[in-house]
Amino acid sequence: MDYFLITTSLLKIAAILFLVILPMVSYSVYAERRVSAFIQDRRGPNRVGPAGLFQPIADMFKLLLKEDFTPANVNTFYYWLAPCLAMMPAIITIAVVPFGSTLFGVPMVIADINVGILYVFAIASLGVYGIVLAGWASNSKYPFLGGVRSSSQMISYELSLGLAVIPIFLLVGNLRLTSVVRYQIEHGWMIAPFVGDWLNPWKWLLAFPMIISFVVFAIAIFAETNRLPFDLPEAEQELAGGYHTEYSSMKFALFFLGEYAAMITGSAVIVTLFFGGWHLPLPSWHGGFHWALVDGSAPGWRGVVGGLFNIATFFAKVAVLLFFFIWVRFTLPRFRYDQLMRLGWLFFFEIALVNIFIAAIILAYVPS
Amino acid sequence: MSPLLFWPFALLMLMFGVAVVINRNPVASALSLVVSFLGLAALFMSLDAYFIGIIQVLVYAGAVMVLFLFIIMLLDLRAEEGRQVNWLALIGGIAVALALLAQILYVIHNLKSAHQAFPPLARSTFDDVRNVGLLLFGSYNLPFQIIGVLVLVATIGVVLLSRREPR
Amino acid sequence: MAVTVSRPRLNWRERMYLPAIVAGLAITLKHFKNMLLGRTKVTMQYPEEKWDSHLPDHYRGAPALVRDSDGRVRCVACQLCEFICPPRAIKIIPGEIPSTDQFAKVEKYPEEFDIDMIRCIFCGMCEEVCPEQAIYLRKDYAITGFTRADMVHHKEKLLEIGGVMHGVVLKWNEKK
Amino acid sequence: MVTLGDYLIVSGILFAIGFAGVMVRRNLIVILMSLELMLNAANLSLVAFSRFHVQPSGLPDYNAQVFVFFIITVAAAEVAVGLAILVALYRARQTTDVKDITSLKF
Repeated sequence: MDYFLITTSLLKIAAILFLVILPMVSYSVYAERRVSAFIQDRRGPNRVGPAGLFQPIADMFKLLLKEDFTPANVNTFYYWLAPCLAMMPAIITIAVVPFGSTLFGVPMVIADINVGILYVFAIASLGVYGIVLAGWASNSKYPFLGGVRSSSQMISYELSLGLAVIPIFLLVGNLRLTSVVRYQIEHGWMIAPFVGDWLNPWKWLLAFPMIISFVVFAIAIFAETNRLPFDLPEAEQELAGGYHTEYSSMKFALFFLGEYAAMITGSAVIVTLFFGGWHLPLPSWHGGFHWALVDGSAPGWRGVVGGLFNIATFFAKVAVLLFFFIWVRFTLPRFRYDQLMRLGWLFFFEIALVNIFIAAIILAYVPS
Repeated sequence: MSPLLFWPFALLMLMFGVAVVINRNPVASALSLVVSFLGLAALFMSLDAYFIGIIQVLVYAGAVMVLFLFIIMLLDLRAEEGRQVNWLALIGGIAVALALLAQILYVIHNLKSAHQAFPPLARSTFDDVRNVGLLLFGSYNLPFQIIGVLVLVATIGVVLLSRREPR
Repeated sequence: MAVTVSRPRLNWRERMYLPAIVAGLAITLKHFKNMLLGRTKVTMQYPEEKWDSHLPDHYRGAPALVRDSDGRVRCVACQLCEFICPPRAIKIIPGEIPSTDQFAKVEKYPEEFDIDMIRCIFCGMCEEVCPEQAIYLRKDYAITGFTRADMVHHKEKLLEIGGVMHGVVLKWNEKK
Repeated sequence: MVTLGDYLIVSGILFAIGFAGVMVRRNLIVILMSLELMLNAANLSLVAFSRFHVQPSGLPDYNAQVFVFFIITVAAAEVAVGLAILVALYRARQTTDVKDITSLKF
């Protein structure tokens, strides 16, 4: 067996999980509270530590020390299983997303498989089980409604989610996410191709279906992660919290954090597909203007700094998208359930389909 | 294709397959089927069929079984209460299944190539999405389009079937 | 009579909803930006900033007993406040002032004067009913304690909160 | 060492389990699930044969995998139609038990 591969993979998993994803999950909760407060002219949590920065730690202790209560007449086994199922898929999706170029010659992606985007969809579609099971096992009306709503919503929006990315793979010709990033480094980001021969009108023409793709994909991600305006499964005002009404303590926290983990992986996939992944071109004036590529392939410490810079770039982009998620949540009202379904089936599904044809026609008939 | 990966996943799949049949609660059956499908997807991947394995998870575990769960919840099917067990039918059914299994095993045992190991592949990684796709849109173009029509017909059929009669 | 409100007919630009969504996002972003730049006036940050200097004169905080300028307790234990108190938060045990005392003109004084601050509703009835102007609702509003017993204000505590109230008080006046 | 026979045996056992489920169970929804098990048993043996018949180019025989793809598609359509029939039956009879669905006409 290839021990080097196994060791580096385990190191990458541990580093990405414990140094990046879990802190990011807990701090996105803080960011949510803080940003929402700012949008609503409040201060938000600002007591624990400077500017409330230790709030997630306090939250963690609070949730851990709360009484873990199992209501009577629940289906105990599934009641315990559901929170785990809610958290897991969100985290293991990140395995195929390239979050950096290379560091010490090791590619910064945990598993570079040739069915990358399909893996993302497959695992993301398993996320619904946690919610459905929680709703069913709670043996209570509101969670049940939340679970049923969630299952039909997820199936409906997976269609537009899957169809929206097809133009990208028509262009790249490969389902590997690293190829998508490499393509974008050479030809410019999907929705803003300013790198390479950026005066080429063909590329800007192609950016048009890509922007449609991006809009549909982003909205479908909103629906898949149960974020407002699509948070029907957990609508507080009508379902009293939906599928996690009956949960308390750390089990509730797992649902809560699972939603944020799904948000982070969703943002990471959007960044990889549409915003060039870890790629950030720097302007350079060595013999005329051009974009310089920073990556970890340079020898010595410059490579290390470049690799770290790429990782930082990637997560900075993810953070910007997370801010966008929060910003949208505190702007738009919730849809009615029939509106949500109609939007998914009669609007985004069709847009994504037509978009595929537009991209295919441009690729086939417009000379590059 | 190491036995270390094959046997655990095969046993997992078979165990949960049995659980599908013997569980009284339809939700438990459906969830066992999901685990069984995940084990099957792992077996596909151990056979270097990554595309099929992922499609298996995506279609079966991600969509079909969610549909099953949705219907079970929609109809609010509870666990069957212990009705009068028809022992004759039960034993008969199991006996027929066992006879079928015996036949299958006999055929496999007499198959010469069944005792050979899998030949090695040319490369360790290859783009099987591309290869399957080329075949699908090349030699199997007509069946592929017929499948498309079939799915369309099924969609229309489902819409007609699930429409409430106007009274 | 029921009135049917007809739905507004939207033109195609309104039916797209995108301009409205973008406008909404712009509004929330404006609020976020103003808050970030410190332009938004926010609520008082309580433990650091306090109400004390902003409290109006008619504010009704914790009830308290007052002394006069000679240091005498004004309360004569007439128990009117105990009777009037709607939640029955006040408990008074009157005591007799011995005739040898310097201030023997007044017969009674409160031996015990407890106000249960868990029950008190800050209605101000006691203040209104007091014939001797001995009980006032002061401006204390942060009344805390770890136990129920802590939340009962005894006489000493009430006098400490109340402080000294100047002015002529009738009952000590020898001529009356 | 795992041989082709091992995969085929596992596939056969899975098929028998699904078959037994169809024969023994009376709940229509479980019968549908057992049908899925049988279809997947067929898929497993197809993929095993695909990997066993390595082409001269050194790749697996993808014809079988295309078959599996078709089977999965047809099965998905079958499930959709089957569940729709089940919902229609449930609306008419309030049951999913095959014992209670004995009349030819609704």
